[in-house]
This record gives sequence, C-alpha cells and structure tokens, in this order.
Amino acid sequence: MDLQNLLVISLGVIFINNFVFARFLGICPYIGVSKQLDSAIGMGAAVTFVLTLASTVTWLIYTYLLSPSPANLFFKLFGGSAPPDLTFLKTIAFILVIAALVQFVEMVIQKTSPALYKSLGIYLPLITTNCAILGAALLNIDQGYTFIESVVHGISAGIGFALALLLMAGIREKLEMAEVPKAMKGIPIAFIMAGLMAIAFLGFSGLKLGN
Amino acid sequence: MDKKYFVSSSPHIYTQDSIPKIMYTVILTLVPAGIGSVYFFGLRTLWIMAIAIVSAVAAEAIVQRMMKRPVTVYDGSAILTGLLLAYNVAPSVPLWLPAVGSVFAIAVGKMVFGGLGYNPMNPALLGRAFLLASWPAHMTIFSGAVPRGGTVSGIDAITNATPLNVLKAAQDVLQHPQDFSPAQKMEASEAIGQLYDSIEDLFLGRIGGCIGETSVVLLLIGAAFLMYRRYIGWKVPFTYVGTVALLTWIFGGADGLFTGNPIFHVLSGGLILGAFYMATDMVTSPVTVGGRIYFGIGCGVITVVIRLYGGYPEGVSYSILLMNLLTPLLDRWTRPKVFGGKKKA
Amino acid sequence: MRDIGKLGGLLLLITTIAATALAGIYNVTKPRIEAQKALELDRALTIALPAAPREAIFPVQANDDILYYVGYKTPEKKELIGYAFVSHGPGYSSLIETMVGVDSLGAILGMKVLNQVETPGLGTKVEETRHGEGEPWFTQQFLRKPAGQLAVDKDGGDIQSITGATISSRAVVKSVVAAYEKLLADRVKQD
Amino acid sequence: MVGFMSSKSFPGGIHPPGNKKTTESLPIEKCPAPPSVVIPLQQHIGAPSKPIVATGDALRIGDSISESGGFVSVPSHATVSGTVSAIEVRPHPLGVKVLSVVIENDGQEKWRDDIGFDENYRELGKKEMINRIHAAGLAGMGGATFPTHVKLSPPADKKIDTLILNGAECEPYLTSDHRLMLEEPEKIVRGMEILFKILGAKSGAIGIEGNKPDAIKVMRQKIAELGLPFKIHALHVKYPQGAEKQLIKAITNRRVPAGGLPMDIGCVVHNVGTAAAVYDAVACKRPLVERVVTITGAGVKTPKNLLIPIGTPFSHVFNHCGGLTDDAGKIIMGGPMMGLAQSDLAAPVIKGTSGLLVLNEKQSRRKQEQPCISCAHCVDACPMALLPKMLSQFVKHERFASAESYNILDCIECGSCAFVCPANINLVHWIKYGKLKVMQKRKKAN
Amino acid sequence: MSVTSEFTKGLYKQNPVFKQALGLCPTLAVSNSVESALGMGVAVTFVLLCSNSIISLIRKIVPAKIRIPIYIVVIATFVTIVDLSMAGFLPALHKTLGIFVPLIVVNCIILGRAEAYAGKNNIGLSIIDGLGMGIGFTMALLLLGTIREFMGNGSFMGIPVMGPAFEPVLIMILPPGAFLTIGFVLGFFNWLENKRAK
Repeated sequence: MDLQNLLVISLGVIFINNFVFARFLGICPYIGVSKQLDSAIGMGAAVTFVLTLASTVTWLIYTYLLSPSPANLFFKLFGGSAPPDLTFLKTIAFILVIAALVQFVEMVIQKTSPALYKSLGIYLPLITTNCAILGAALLNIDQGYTFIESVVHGISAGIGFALALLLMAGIREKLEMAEVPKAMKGIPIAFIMAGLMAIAFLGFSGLKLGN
Repeated sequence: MDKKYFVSSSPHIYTQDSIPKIMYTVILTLVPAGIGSVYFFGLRTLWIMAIAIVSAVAAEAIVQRMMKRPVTVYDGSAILTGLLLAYNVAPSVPLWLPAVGSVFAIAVGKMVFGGLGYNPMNPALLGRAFLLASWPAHMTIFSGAVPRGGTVSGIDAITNATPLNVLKAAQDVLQHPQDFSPAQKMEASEAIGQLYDSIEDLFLGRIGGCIGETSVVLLLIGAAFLMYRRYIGWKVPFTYVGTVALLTWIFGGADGLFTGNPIFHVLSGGLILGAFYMATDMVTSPVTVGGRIYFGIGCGVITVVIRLYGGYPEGVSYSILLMNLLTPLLDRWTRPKVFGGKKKA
Repeated sequence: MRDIGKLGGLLLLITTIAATALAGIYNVTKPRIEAQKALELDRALTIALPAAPREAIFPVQANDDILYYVGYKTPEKKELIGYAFVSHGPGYSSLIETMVGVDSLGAILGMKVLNQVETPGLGTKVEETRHGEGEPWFTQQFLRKPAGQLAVDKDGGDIQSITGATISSRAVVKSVVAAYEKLLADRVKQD
Repeated sequence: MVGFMSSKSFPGGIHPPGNKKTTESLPIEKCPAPPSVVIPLQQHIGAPSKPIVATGDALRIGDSISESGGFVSVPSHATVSGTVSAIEVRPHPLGVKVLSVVIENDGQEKWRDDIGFDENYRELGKKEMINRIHAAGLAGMGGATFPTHVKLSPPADKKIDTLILNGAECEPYLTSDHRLMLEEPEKIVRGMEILFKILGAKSGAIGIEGNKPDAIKVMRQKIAELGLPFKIHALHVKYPQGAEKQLIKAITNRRVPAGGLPMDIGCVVHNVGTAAAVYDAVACKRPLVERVVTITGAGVKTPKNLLIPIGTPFSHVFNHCGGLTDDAGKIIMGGPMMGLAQSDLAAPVIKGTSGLLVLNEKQSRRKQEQPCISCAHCVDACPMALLPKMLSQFVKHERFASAESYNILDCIECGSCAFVCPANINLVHWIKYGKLKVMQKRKKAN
Repeated sequence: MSVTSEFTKGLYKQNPVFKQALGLCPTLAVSNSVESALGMGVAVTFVLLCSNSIISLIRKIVPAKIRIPIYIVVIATFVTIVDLSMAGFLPALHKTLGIFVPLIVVNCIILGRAEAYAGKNNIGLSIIDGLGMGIGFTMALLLLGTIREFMGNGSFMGIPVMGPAFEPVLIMILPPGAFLTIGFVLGFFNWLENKRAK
C-alpha cells in the first residue's frame, strides 16, 4: 500500500481542499452548530464518524452493484456477460444508503451508549442532509479512489470539517462578547469570519505533499 | 462636609501605560526599519507607507462614523496597522495597492468585529493576504522598484527576487534532478551557495523583499526596546524563531536531515518582522503563558512547512493568521491552574 | 412487525418506480451524453491536428486504453500528418489535461486544454482567450516548437509563463514533454 | 539582602511606585485625643459586638463598651475617658452606617485600674493567654480585621507548625508597620513569642520586604538579643508580597490550596502590629485602644505617622496634620491598592486602619476606560494565576457560570490587574461584582 | 392566504438564502459567475417544482413514518433527471457545476419545502410555492454571482464590462470571496430590516 499517497489524500482534504473552506460542503451545519465549542465538538465527531462509514459503504455499493466493472457482483450472476450500467442510480442509491446509515447509527448508539447518544444523538438527524457526506461519497467515485483511498478520504474530510468547526466555535464564543455592529451579529459575522479563515487557509494552497 | 471627594473601588493608583502609549511606542520602534527601507529601496517606499497609513486612518474614521460610534483614530492602532501593511508589500507595488489593502484590513479585518480589541486576526496580515490572493502578480514581483536616479544605497541588484524566492527556485531544481540539465543543476547549487554566503547582507537588509522586513538589525533594535518596555514578551518571538531555526536545520537541507541552514532561514523573509511585531500582536495572540508558547511553536511549524513544501516561498504571514484562528482554543486549553491548586475535598 | 414489512414494501415499490423512470431517462440521454463526449474529442482532435480530417484520425490502442491517435491527410491512411496524445500533469490545485498534436519530427501542430480546475484568474489562464483574439494565447505559443525540448522562461526555455501562475504553466509544459517522450518510446517499439 | 525570586517570592505581582520616602523616616507621634470619639461596634469580620453601656455612663480608657456577639466577634473598649453621649448609627469607613458608641472626651486620660505589666505573663496557660487576647478586642491589624483569638484556636485536626509575622507592608505609601518595627521591636518579638507558645509552632519567621533594611536589621538584633529561635526573611520587593497566601509561599514555599486557609498547610500568619498588640494584651492586660496610622499623600499638608485613639474621626486626624490641601481629591483608608475610598470625613479610625492616604485631584481622576486589547498584563500580574481579563468580560456579559468555572471566587482583590491595565479597565470592580453574583447564586442553590 | 402572497413570499420575505439561510453550499460554490449561478438556479427551481407537485399529489397516501425516505427518493429522481439531461445537453455547464448538481438532493430548501409546504397543501399552491422559492433562490444566486463576477473578473455573463485597465479583485471569485460576499449581503439585509423596523 502506498502510504505516501494516502498521506497526500489525507492532508490534502484536511488543509488544502478543506471541505468547508475550499469545497463549500457542509456549510449549513458549519454556520449553524459553531456557536458553542461543546456542540461543535459533538457535531465534528458525529460528522467524522458518519463520513467514514458512508465513504466505506457507498464505495462498496458503487463498485460491486452499480458500476459495470468486472468486480460487479452481478458479473457472475449474468454468467460472465457484462452487467448493466447502473451508475446513473448512484445519487439515489447513495442518499438512501446514507439516510439508512444515519438511522442505523442512531439506533445502535442509543442502545449501546446512552451517554454518547446524549452528546451525539441530537446532531445525527441533521447529518442526513449534510452535503459533506454525499459530497464525499460522490468525490470518491469522481476521483476514482480505491477502497482504502476512499476510507482515508472520508475520515480526513471529517477531520478537516471538525477542525474548521472547532476553530470557528472558539472564535464565535469570543465574538459573543465583541461589539459587533447589530446588523452583522449572528450569521453575517460568522460568514465574514469564515471568509477570513478561508483566506488564512489559502496559505496551504500549492502545498507539495508528494513529488 | 461641603467638598465632594472622588469615590471609586480600589485600586486607586494606575500604571502610566495606556493603549495610545503602547501603540505609538511600537510605531516608533518601527521607524528605524522604515528609514532603512528608504535607504535601500528609495523614496518610493515613503509614499507607500504614507498612503497605507492615511488610508487606514481614513477607513477607521469613516467606518466609525457610519457605525455611529466615537471616532478613536487617535489611539494609534490604525496607524500601526497601516504601517505594518506597508512593511508587508514589495517596494514595486502600484500605489493604489497599499490603499486598498489598508481599507480591507481596517474595515473587514477589524471594524466589522467591533473595532480595536475584538478582531480575531491580525488586520495588517489579513490585508496582506487579501492583496496576495487578489493581485498575486503585484505582490510576488520584487523588481522595478528602483526609482529614477537609483537608491541612496546605490545597490540596484537587491531589488530583484527575494532570497527565499531564489532558494525556492533552486531547491525545486535540485529536488527534481530528472527534469533539469546538469548545467541548470550546477547553477542552482551555486545560487544556494551564494545565498548562504550572504548572511551579512541579510542581517543588514541589503536584499530584495518587502519594504519593512529586510533589515534584521534595524528591526531587532526596535524589538529590543519593546522588550525592555515589556510591550512584547519573549515567549512568542523566541519560541517562533527557535522553532523555525530548529526545523529548517533538520529538514531544510538538500543533502538529507540536519543539513539545513537555520541562520539563513531566520534572517531571510519576514520572520523577524513577523515574530517580533505581528505574532506578538496583543489582541490576536493568547493571553496565557502556555498559550503563548504553543502559539510561537505553531507559527514556527507552519512557517517552515510553507517555506519548504508550500506553494509560497514565504509562510510567515499565513502561519500567524492560522495561529490567530487557534488563539481562543489555546487560551481555553492552557488555562493556568489557580494558585495553590484546588483544595482537596 | 407487520407494519415494518408494509412500510418497507411501499418504500421498495416507490424506489422501483423511481429507478424504472430513471432507467427510461437514462436510455434517452445516454446517446446524447456519449455524443457530447465524442464531440468534445472531435473538437480537441481537430485543434491538435488541424490538417487531418476527423475521419482520418485513428486511435492506437493497447487493450481497451487509447494510447494516442494517428492522423493522416485522407481516411485511407495516406500521408501521415502527425500524432495526437493526451498529457496530464499536476498543476497548482488540479490535474491539467491537454490534447497535443505533433508532426513526425515532434514539432507541435496544435494544442487544447481539456481539463483543469486551477486558481481562477491565475492558473485558469492556461486556456484564457484574450479579448479580441481567437485562440488561447498560452497554448498558441507552443505551436511549431519541438515538443521534446519545451521549457518555461523561468527554467531557461521560451514558453512565456503566466504571471503569478508559474506552477500551472510549468505543469502544462512538463506534462507535454513527458507525454511526448512516452509517445516516442512507443513509436520506437512499434517500428 | 533581597532574596532570590524563587525562594522569597511568588508568581505574578507588580511593582507600583513605593512612595514611602515621605513618611518612612518620621517617628511615630501621638495624636491628641479628639473632643469625642465614635467607636463602631463592628470593626472586625464576623458578628457585630453588643453594647453594654448606656447613654450617660462614665468611662475610663480601656473600659469595655461592648461584648462579643458570637465566637467570631470581639469586644470594643473606650479609647478616651468621659461619658457616653450617644449610641446610634454613625458613618463607618466601609461606607455604611453602623451602630456606634459616642464618648465625650473629658480630657482626663484616666485609665482603667487593672492595666499594668504582669511579670508572670510567660507562665500563663494557653487558654488564659487567648482569653486575654480576646478580652483586649484584638482583630487583625493589617487591614483584614479577622478576630485574632479565632486564628489562635485552630480545630484539633489542624496541626500548626509555622508561625509567620507579616512585616512586608507591600502597599505603597504605608509606613506604619515599618515604623512600629523600628520603634517597638521588643513588643513585636515578645508578642510573637506569646503567639508561638499558644500555637505550639515549631518554627517562626518574620517576612519583611527588602526595601526596609533598617527594620530587618533592628528586628534581627532584637531576636538575637532575646535569644529567640525566630528567623527574619528579607523578601523580594513586590506587590502583593504581604497577601497571606503569597507571603506563605515566599517564606515556606508552601501553597495554600484554592478555597483553603493557611491552617490547611500548617501555617498561621499575623501582622506585626497585631503581635505588638498581643504583647500589650497578654503582658499588660491592655486592650486595643489606639493604633499606628500613616497619614500621607499629596493631599495632606504634613504627612505623619501617628498613634491614634480608635474612634478618632478622620477630620480630626487631618486637622492634626495641618489639614488637607485645596486640590485634595480622594481620601482612602488603607493603601492605594486595596484601600477604601471615603466620602465622609466623620468616619473614625478603626482597628484595621493602617493608613489614611489623600490623593490630589489629578491622581484621583480615573482615565476613560478603553476596549481590552488582550495585552495579558493582567494575566502576568495576577498573583493567584487567574485570568482577570476573561473574568471581567464574563461578568460584563453576565456569564456568571463561566466566571465561576474560571475560579472567580479565588480572586484576592489585590488590585494588581487593574493597576497594570493600559486600557484603564477597573477589573477588580467587575470581579468583585461577579463574586457577589456567584455567591448569591450559590446561596440560592443551597 | 392569497395566491400572490404564496408566490412572493419566497422572493423576499422568506427568501430561502437570505432569510432562512438554507441551501448555502451551492449558493457559495457556484456564485463565482453569473452563468453558473443561473444554471444552478434553474436546476434547483425545476427540481423544486417537480418534487413539490409530486409530493403534494401523493401526500395523502404516504404513511407519516416513511415520509422522509419517500420524499428523498422523489427528490433524488428529479435530481438525477436534471443531472443526466444537463450532461447530455449542456455539457459545459455540467462540468462547471460538478458535484453540486447531484448535491441538489441534499439542498435543504427542497426537502424543507416538501416537509413544510407540499406535504400539507394542494398541488396548485405547492407549485406556486415551489416556483416562488425557486425564483427566490435563483435571484439570491444571481445577486451573489453578479457581485462576485463583476468584482472578481470585471465581467457580466463572461462579457468584460470594465475595460482593460481594471485589475480584478481575484479573491472575489475564490472561496474567501464567497463567504465575505454573502456575509456582507446578509448584513446589508439585516440593516435594511432594522431600519424598516424603526
């Protein structure tokens, strides 16, 4: 396995193509759940967890069920003839899988760890419509990632999102005590701050991670 | 009892310091480097400084008027922002550039958050990053600054590429040997050798670069005074410079680990200006002792990462901006333990 | 429990209806999508090998992968005009893909950027057409230069790099050189 | 002379200008008793004392006028001879009106008869010694006015091994303890010997800031002369060196836990003035009727160190010092860092009055508050390792829970943070308010 | 509840972007040029119209428990139709919008309208609601797109309008420019609102 390649993918999606600052994925929860550090930590953890799971499952579904590649499980069923190209169903398939996954995770956490459910549970329903999850799943396919690459990409995208969320929450807790002009209070100033953060993150652009 | 006496809660005596005093002292200590820049780059730099300062002050006054708040441009903070922004642009920039940068720095970097004390990131550096992203061509070309009649110093060559630019280009050649001819490789090695021999020039400031960042000696004179007056502490600048020195020594060489030239890296680029004047910006750096140390180390690490592996030859301003983002969390996570510790139950 | 079965069944039914509907749409749009792809390729090949009619350009394949294209003056494979190949190299923030045509001596006949997501206003200038000009200026300067010896001005070559986007410029140049060398190696093998 | 930072100091602290030159070389003078004294029945921390005299009663100096109102309470005594003219609420230095006994001075200076030197005082039992201290109405004379006998009766499970006398006098301007050490070293050391015996301590130390070399010398000589096992520690000159927890840290290198008391780590601290009063109380059965007060500042015409009968109104004291200048702006009881601003000169000198400081108008005006620029000077200055900047901001925005979790209750209100603040934010004011709110909340919760 | 007000509420009073802060990801991502903003706006409006009408039609037969999954399926179907058609007929636009076309599925405006409106109202009103919201969204995108393209590229719909001397503020078409623009536009609307309230 090419560790360096995985590192490039991982650091790339955390710092250079950060989901929030460069790809505009997951903006709604980013602005909505960054008012307090505690909830930001919960949301960050929940998103990272679901992102990883979703990346894994959607890649498997795409490769073994939808794509007409030799790896498709139908390949054998159809007696060696080319399986049908079902890739046009990927959007609908992915979103259903993600919705089911989130439900499932919610149920499992609720049964196994009430404490964790208390801290993560309220964020889980919000995650279905978090475009970062579906976005990561689609990007994995678009960029032709292998299974391991997809998983690493998913985890790292989550870490990058959580990082952005944490930084924002720290600053917004402080901004609560700042004399921000009335019209700019709340969401507008959060966007301005996100813009300034994105400027700072430009410093990572062009980072040569591999050769 | 006809006479009324003042009544207020203790304490009843106060320091002689005030915010304007701090600001103007910092401005004063930046003057030597400014004079140096006029000597090295010509009178044009004076124009750039003046334009940047006037725009910053005007922007602050106008925004405060618009927000119907008292106009406080006399506290010196806008002047300082303007001056630092001017110090962070190349001598060859068109004159409208520092003006736009100052307005952005003050209006978006500071005033929308409520003005002095509330801005989460260093306004001058934000202004610089804004200019760099918006007009990269102007911000990354260090030539054409020689005014008619040359500079007072009589040195023309220094207005060309900055040492870090040269280093980046040369290292690029050496890191991809297969793409270049032997002659090019020779040339690159020689260029690096020359750079490493030019420590004295770096120290004095006889090099290309942004207006206020080149002369290490003049900056250090000012910084020493600020340290003496305790307006800046040792923790941020020393850990910052130390981290850069250590990491560039370990990873900065072309011939494997521990072959880098830390002295070159410390003296070149905007590190001294950044470490002593901008990373130490009170508003945007942590207040706790531990926080300040981590802040300095973090700035150092990011600077080195960008310098050695990044898309830009210089990483000082981005590293400080990125660490500014971390400041609230650092303050939170490095809260000092109360004196004596908690009583055991 | 029966409830779940009922609900699941209903969901399945709706999904099936949706999938069937989509399959219909897919079958309608598929030829269009493929035609679009072919059209894009046609355009690129025409720019890369302007002297060769589209029907006189043939792919050279190994297994299912197209290695490069060979272009002739006529569809009967008479009078070799040159070769066209796709090169790609990592730019500033994306993989830059170009279609390049060369004559049998390696001089560039035509060139078109296929894909890039570089910094807007900087790296994207690799396919910028200046106001009033018909062709993108950056790729125009490659014409008639030997594909094996390209270099940007900063590296001592004669391709003028884009101001502020040296990395993108260099990526294009280097990828062309590398892809040309691969083509050469393959030609040698075939001859 | 000055000890090393590590061993004779504490983290944080500030260096305000000392301003002690004016009075430090002036010997203690006796202030003539006023025509009438006003003795508040609450001069200490704890329950107020209860009056035991009635209007018209004739009293001699030293006669009890009230009895303890509980365990944490001390009696008060007549400080002039004369008749009780009123028992009513009168202005108090704390800014509130307090029930006080007013005595018209008959000018006779008649003392109670039973006061006099008791040769055998050293043979007294521990209990009797404490009784005499209580009967003499002793409360801490450094300014905190905590009843002395309470500090000498620790619970059985607290073993006290170290007695510390506080001669640091770190507040700027004040020189009363300094003069007392120079002029009455024997009383102080003998008093310390008594305290040492009562507590059964193993070691005793006196902490004096290094800026008082003469006092250090005199006290050393006296200890050697009397052959007592006490040590003198020359302390780093830094405010608040005299704060209890900081003093203990500097001398013993032990730290009192947050929310704890010195006795939790085996220490008891008394002021040097208290020690002298302990000697008077135990050896002479003499109650606390007068104390040394430094009268100083730009607003006083003739600064002095005075021995003043307790209950003397401030106006009388100032008259004795040539009066106040025309530009006198602020009158402070205590030092400039922790002292209380006075609005009414009818308020009397009490047991905890270590100084009367008069600032001129220019010094009295507060500069306009500016926004905090997070310079962290307050954080560096805080001797309790708190974050005053954040505490004040939390309080300002009524986030009392955050303030509580940032240990607002551990603030000792020393004023170091507000002193160094370049934005002129009165951090102490906000923090005091926050403490009040947090305490109220806690009370409600209980 | 007049038909006109059902239509106009989406334009300003309940503008999905400016007033409800919904659908922010595509708003930020594709507003760097007027052309892509328009493309995205039309695509979203189309999906919104279709999903609102279908959901309104089936609202009485859908069990409440599996309401959301069914809505999602309906929406995803229309999104895929848009995706495929765009790839076939407008390949250049399809390339520029990239993954934000399939991501219309998770655009909270659409599911939000389904939940809040189409699931409770008849088809006529639902169509009007969808149209209003869609046009409101498109207008928001166009506003941002115009500002960003004008400042960041000196052009409108790709046509240079500023002359050759203008040096565009590149950052406006980069990610930070998206955040800053929407921040200030939202601030401006708040300011208007506050002023009107007085």
